[in-house]
Amino acid sequence: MLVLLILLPLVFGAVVLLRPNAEARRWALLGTTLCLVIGAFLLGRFFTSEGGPMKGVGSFEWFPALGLSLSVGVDSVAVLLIALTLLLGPICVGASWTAIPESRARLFFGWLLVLQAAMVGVFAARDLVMFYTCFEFTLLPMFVLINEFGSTNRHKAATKFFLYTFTGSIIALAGLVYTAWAVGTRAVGVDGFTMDIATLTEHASRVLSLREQGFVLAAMLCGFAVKVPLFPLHTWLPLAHTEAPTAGSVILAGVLLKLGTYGIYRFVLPFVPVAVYEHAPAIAVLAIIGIIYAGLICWVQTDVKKLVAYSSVSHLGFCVLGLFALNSPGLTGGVLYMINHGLSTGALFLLIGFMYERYHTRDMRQIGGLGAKMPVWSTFMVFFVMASVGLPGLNGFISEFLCTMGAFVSHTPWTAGEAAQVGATWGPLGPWFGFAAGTGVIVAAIYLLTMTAKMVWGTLREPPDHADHDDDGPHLPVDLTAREIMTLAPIAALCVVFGLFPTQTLIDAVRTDINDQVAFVHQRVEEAATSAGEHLAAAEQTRTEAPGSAGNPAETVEPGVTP
Amino acid sequence: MTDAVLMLAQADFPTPMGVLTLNHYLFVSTAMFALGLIGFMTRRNLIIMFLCTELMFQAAGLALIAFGRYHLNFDGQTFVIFILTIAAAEAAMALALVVLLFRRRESLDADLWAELKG
Amino acid sequence: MTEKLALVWPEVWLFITTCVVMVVGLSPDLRVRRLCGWIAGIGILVAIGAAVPVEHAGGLFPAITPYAKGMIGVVGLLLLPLLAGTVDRDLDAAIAAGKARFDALRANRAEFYAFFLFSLTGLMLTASADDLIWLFLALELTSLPTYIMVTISTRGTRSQEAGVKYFFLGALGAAIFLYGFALMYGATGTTNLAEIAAAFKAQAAAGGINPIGIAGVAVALVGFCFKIAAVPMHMYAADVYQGAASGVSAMLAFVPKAAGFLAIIFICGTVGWDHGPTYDALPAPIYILLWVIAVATMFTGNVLAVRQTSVKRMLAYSSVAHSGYMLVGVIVGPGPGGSFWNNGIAAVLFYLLSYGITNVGTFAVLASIQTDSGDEADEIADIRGLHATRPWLAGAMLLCVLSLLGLPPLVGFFAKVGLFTSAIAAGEIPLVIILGVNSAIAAFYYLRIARSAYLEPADESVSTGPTPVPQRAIAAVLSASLVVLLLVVAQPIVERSVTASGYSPPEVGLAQDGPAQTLTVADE
Amino acid sequence: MRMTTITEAIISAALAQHGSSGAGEAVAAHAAGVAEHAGAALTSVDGPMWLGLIPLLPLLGVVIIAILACFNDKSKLPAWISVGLIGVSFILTLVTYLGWDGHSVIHTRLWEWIGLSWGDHPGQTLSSGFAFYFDGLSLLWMLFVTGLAALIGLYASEYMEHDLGLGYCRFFAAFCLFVFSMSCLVMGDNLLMLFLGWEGVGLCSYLLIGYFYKKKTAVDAGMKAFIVNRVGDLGLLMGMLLTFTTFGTVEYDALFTQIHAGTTASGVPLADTWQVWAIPLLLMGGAFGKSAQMFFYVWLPDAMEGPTPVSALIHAATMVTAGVYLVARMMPLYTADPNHVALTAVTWGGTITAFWAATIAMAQYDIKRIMGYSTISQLGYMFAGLGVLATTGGVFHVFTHAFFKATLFLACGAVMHGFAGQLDMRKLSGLWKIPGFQITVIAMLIGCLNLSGFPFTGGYFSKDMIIAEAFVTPDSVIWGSSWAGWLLLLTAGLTAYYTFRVFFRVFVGPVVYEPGEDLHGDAEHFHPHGPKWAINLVLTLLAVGCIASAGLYFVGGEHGWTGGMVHASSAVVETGHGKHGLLFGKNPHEIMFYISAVFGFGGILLAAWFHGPVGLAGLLIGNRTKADVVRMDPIARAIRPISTWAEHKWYVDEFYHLVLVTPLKVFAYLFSWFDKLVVDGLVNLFGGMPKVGSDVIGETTQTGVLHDYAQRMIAGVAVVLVVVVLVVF
Repeated sequence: MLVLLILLPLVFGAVVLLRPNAEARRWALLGTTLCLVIGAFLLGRFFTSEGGPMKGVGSFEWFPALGLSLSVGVDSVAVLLIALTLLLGPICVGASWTAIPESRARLFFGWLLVLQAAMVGVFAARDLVMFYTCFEFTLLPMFVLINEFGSTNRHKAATKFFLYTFTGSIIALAGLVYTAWAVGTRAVGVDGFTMDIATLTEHASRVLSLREQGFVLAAMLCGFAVKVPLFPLHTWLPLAHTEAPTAGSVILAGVLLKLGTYGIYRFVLPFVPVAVYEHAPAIAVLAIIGIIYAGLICWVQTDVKKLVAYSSVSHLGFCVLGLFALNSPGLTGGVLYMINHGLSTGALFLLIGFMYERYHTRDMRQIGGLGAKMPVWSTFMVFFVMASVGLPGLNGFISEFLCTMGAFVSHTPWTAGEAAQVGATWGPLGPWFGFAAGTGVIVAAIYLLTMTAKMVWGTLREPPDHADHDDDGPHLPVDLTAREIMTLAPIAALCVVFGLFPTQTLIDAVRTDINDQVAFVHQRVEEAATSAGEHLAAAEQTRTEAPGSAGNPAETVEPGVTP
Repeated sequence: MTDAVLMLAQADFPTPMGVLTLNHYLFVSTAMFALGLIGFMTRRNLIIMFLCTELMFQAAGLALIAFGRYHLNFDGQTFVIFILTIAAAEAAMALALVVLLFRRRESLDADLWAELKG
Repeated sequence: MTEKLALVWPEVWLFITTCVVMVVGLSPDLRVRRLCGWIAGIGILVAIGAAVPVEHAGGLFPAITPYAKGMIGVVGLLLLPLLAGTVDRDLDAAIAAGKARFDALRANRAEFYAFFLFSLTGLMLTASADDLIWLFLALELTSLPTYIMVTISTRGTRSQEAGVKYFFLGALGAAIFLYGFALMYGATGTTNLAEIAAAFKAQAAAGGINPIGIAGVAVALVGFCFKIAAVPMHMYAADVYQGAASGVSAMLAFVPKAAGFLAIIFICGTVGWDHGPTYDALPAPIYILLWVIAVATMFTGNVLAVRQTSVKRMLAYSSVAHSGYMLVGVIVGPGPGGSFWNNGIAAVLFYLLSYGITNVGTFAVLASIQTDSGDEADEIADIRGLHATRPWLAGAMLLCVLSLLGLPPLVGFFAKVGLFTSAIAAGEIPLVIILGVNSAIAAFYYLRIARSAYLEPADESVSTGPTPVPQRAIAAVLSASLVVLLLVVAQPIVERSVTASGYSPPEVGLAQDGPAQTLTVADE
Repeated sequence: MRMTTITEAIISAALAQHGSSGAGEAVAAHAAGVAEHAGAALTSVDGPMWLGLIPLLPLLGVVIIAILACFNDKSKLPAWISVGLIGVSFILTLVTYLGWDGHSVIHTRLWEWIGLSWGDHPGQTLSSGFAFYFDGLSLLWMLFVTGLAALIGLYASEYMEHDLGLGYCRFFAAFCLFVFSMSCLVMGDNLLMLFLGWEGVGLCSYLLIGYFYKKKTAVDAGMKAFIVNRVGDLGLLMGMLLTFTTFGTVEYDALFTQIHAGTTASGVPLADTWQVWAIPLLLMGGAFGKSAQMFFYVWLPDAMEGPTPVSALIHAATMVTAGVYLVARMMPLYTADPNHVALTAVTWGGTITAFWAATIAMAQYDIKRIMGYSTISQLGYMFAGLGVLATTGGVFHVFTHAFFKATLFLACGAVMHGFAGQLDMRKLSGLWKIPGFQITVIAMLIGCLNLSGFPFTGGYFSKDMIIAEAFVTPDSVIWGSSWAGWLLLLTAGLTAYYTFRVFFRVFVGPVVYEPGEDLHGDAEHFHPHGPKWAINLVLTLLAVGCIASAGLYFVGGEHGWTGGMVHASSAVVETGHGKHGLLFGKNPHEIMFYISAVFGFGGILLAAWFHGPVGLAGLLIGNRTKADVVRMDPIARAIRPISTWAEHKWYVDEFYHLVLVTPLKVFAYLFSWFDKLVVDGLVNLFGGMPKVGSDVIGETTQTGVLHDYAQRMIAGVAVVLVVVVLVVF
């Protein structure tokens, strides 16, 4: 089933590339929709079937010499991200229906499908090399999409995107391979070199010394933090987003950035928990700087797409913060953030794309006040801006809240000496992190509302040469077409559903897996603290001496992960 | 046993020079090699340059023979025979090449051929 | 005698083919002359057939020959169609048009194929070399024909310039490694590689390898740098590749490189990878030497490629860089053996195959395109918009270039992963990082090629003519499909490369009888 | 004489509502308790699911109106749908209230909204249902929220009729959404639900302030409201998180149980923790933001850019009281702190704001803005009331204020509607003589009397409760509470002055008018048009409501009906300071009726003196003959700096711009440049290095000359040999 989801887009991609241009978008729509249907079925089966944490498992020994097998399987986090990817598939096709000239449709839609296959592959991989393969391979289709279908500065943007992320990923590969090597040579009970993620996860943190963990963490972050992107490694993103075609931006924001956070969730946390625990404050500080810094930059942008691009940097700061809080709310928030950011920011990019298709400019000094001319567009805009701002009742809030909460309740020495906090959890951050991240909420309101004020409200401003453009390409009505609304409506519906029923739809789905993950990380850090590491032990000492820590999950490690 | 033979042989190595002889041979060989290198670097005439490479080949040959004698085996000499053969083959090729080039440029100056660069 | 001969059956077959080709090529009948290529192909196939069953050849790397010769044969087979039509096309056209008559003296076709086969023979001989003399002869046999091939590959002055540079610098390089051989012989008293290894081992056990021996190995390795186009002997590469016809360039990028790496592996094998503080590295001087060369080569090659506008020069410098990558594997050595992921030599052998095939693909695409001036494509502008005129070639270019870049899931990536894992297993983290950074630099120019060929619209001014020789396009597509196909069969190939990299260092006891215990030159 | 008797009768009846008829007894009653804590635990009962309809019906309205908008409906249907659905909500609320036993909490849980559990221990589950919590407090709030919303919706149906079509739909969609959000805020059963409503009302406020989105000032005002609110929300959010960390829950029930027990969930005495003052302070930040207190007040005057029904409903009656609700709701937490840090802050924050805003209101000319500042000021009263532990007073003031301020706003709106947006009191006069405005004038008068605390109006009783309690509560409990009381009294006088300044200038006197900027036509032939039935009906109903709200003081048990409601909620404070503050040696409750009346009359008389028109019946002290010539002018000129500053709101906006907005913007630009030049510059530098290196190495080494190559190769060999020699030897 999972394999089908990887192969099907590839097959359709090949079909699109081989069939005439005129048929390309129809084939693409068919392919993505088919995948979506299968994906929906898969999702249903995932949550109804019994079994271990990994489902849909399939494996094929491909290249055992490198420990490589084509093995797939998903846990709840991965399956949700796959669902997101599949959902964005038809939406992207729909959004590009008229934006892509038919003469080049083949190239566009073909690579779009290939990209989808790669993205599903990343989330479905249970093998490190397969993960990495798909992870890296996403670069190529995206490169093609940006390079060919972007706007003026597209070559530079595409090259920068490719090179920047490629460089980071190679260093990440070194870190991942190092881990695999360490497990292969040192772990008891591991038969030779393996790239099986489950095996690596089980042993990595035990076989890597503290020093090595630091290096591996740094190496992995080189790849994943660039992808996220974490300040100060973010500068490729505004450029790439600005220049990318609409569908490209949607995929980029919706899924590609999530590859970084997913990598952090899947590899960084469980592979090198001790180093993560040690360095989490530093990383969290970077994330918070990113939240505020990028937010303020957004405020003074004139290019609306760049604004939204920088807002991704800001938003993803929350996600990283949540993940590095190392507690259940934080991780849940981080995972939910991946989904929700994908939806709301993806939708914002769609909207900007639709606007761009009509006006051929993204400069907010030239265009604005569209509320009067494009009411439907404006309504959606305000809606998704609100989802992005983190308005409770819409999807953005729940993740932002949980991330902030994760950072806030994450245990630190400053709470340790005090009267114990019953709601505090084990973790490396603390209330100040939550507070600092919270200020980001204000900044988000500032820049997103400024954008809305310029784009939606005010008197109508149109570029002076707007009329000249009307004759190229298919003529579009003033406001959104039914097709365009069809691409936005499902996202909007999901925003509301996830906003009002987050527990039923998302949190319950990922809860077990995330609690296991948290317990795992916690247990491994405790283990390291008791067995080795002088100063960590000392830090833990003060923690355990604090009265009333009985409520902490230290004592309630899930039995499942106890070796 | 072999050690004794070896000592004997080395002691007898071309008589007036004694045990240090090998070093002298090697010195000559190195000097030849260096001369070849220097010549190759400094001379612009293609034929002279080729001769310099030959000089280096033969420097190696000399060293091989000296070592062969030192070790009392024939591997070195054998090697030299092959080197001579190869040198001959190279010489043939070099001549052909030089002729070809000369016909094209009416000159043997190696540095005239500098169209390809960067 | 016959056992020894059994090892060189492939070479024998190749030699026989060479003779046949030389004769057949003199036929006045064009159709017969055209058989040359087919015969050469059959000869190579037979050679592969003869090479594969050989199991154990003795020496330091007893099992290397089947893999190495198989690889040489396969890449040779791919090179063959690419080389088709390199020479004599004008002549044939003139004859066909009735403007000229066939003249055996002026026809080069037979010689050209013969030289190619000779070179392959030399390469195969290199693979089975167990003696310095043999190695020297084999290397020269590999190189000498290529000098001529470069010179005659086109009628322009450029290939002559390439020829002169290649020949003279090649001779210099050969002299250098020959001198290194002499010193090695001097230090050990034998030319047999295994015996040299034994002697070195004994010396090492007795307190250190003879400095002359070390110097010899070092000088020989530097000499080999010419073959693999590594720093400091890399300068010729770009000029020669650009000057020669694309087919010959492709051959130059593989045949001497393979020979060089085989030689380097053998020579390193004599000192062994059991030195250093933890007894798992080359002796310090050699290690430092190779380390510096590897790093310098990677950076120089990639950096120099960035500014090029000529695709051939770009590929030449990239070939330099790839040598640097592979040197990492050599530095790592065979490791504990038995598995691929910690075996640097196996990684190098696999990399050579992957690089050889991919490389043929890129050059074949260039060779398949004729610019308006009648030359083969060279400038990056010449391949711009290829996807519109010749989508298959554009696709082949894309695949090959991306494989060279190391983009998963193409074979180049897995080859690089082999280097990565083995280097990490050996603790060479800095090298791994440098390798990674260099891959990123390489992406600069590979992307430019890919973009030009696959994405950019064709310039109005550049209209590419029809493919001059259809076989070349076939070579291109074949290579590109192998780049993908190799993924499917990667496992068996990798297993073979692991077997091939089996390194059997001599026992120290064996070396006690060696004659070279008392060399005291340095002491006096 | 008869007048005096009635007055005494009412006052003694009022005093009876304090549960004591004489000063001595009052003192005794207050001295009786030793411990002071809030809200004894109430029994809880499960409510029926249909209670969920109260918020969900307006939400349904949003959906229906959205559908109507899709069909480009140009009728008044959206208004009828809104009014109808909100009306049903009101009726449901009323039914709930009638069915409520008066002392228990009704819980209705629709679904789990945010539920996350990572262990079985306390504090390892974050649970917040989409659930409702009905006690006296929320019922009281819900009654006037839904009631007023229905009425104001009706008013708006006429008021917004110039904008039929998409704008009309947009207005009523946001209106319904507001009611939904406000219901969630008030009825929510946990802090997160409150936050849901909290942000939701913020959104609606944003949308409705910016309703006239083509007007830049309106858009900016909306943004300002949202952003300033967000700053406060940060406090609320942090307070919520700290609540969770301390108590392991955000649900009211569990929270209050723990607070009553006096320990945190981990068993530490609550009074010893720092959280006990930190949490209320943080929550106060949120409350002050939403209710425009202290530093946060700046958004509310600007919010008057919105349509008047919005100002009436959101920015006067309901939304802005959310902060008061929050503090009242969390009263147990506030009183748990033995030092009353947060309560003191609330008291003084409220008092200062009350005074501050009143001074600004005195100098404004835009009548709607005056009402805006007056709202801020009155909210200050409510907070001061909560701060001095007069929860009932605060809440009662919320209730009365909701009615009279809505009345005032709607009356202003009627004026605005009739005079094409004219709001400048210098350009309007004598409205009572213009046909069609009589009901408006009467409603306005009733509202003004309430606001200025005219005896026996609702505003009079509720304000008195607050001020009296400020004197009752000893200074040792709330620092400087009697001083706050004096300041509040002074402010009461100011309030009366500025209120009647408006009334005397605009509604009575000679008829003068000029149309406002919304005029579409010829100014020469402008005729004001009086409100039609919907507006008049609503004004009438509200005026009646104003009067009726005073009566609520006398029904029910102790402290009136409101007292009863508050007693059946978490907001109840069982004061037992041990010491009862006195004013002039008397029970403040008793004499406050007189003192505040004096201040109120004083203010009104001053207003009449300065602004009253000639011949105003009964008050023959005015002399205004034109719209804009008043006795105040020479005085204002004499104190020009002060009056100018007051007119410009003491330049607080400018100050914020200078201190907050500009630096932030500077940072934004700096960051933007930094990002471009340094962060990206470094990347480009590294990215450019290969190219530069390529050129350098290429030019210098790849010369194409054979000899150069040879030399370099040989040099390379030499280097290698030297290195080897160095290493070996």
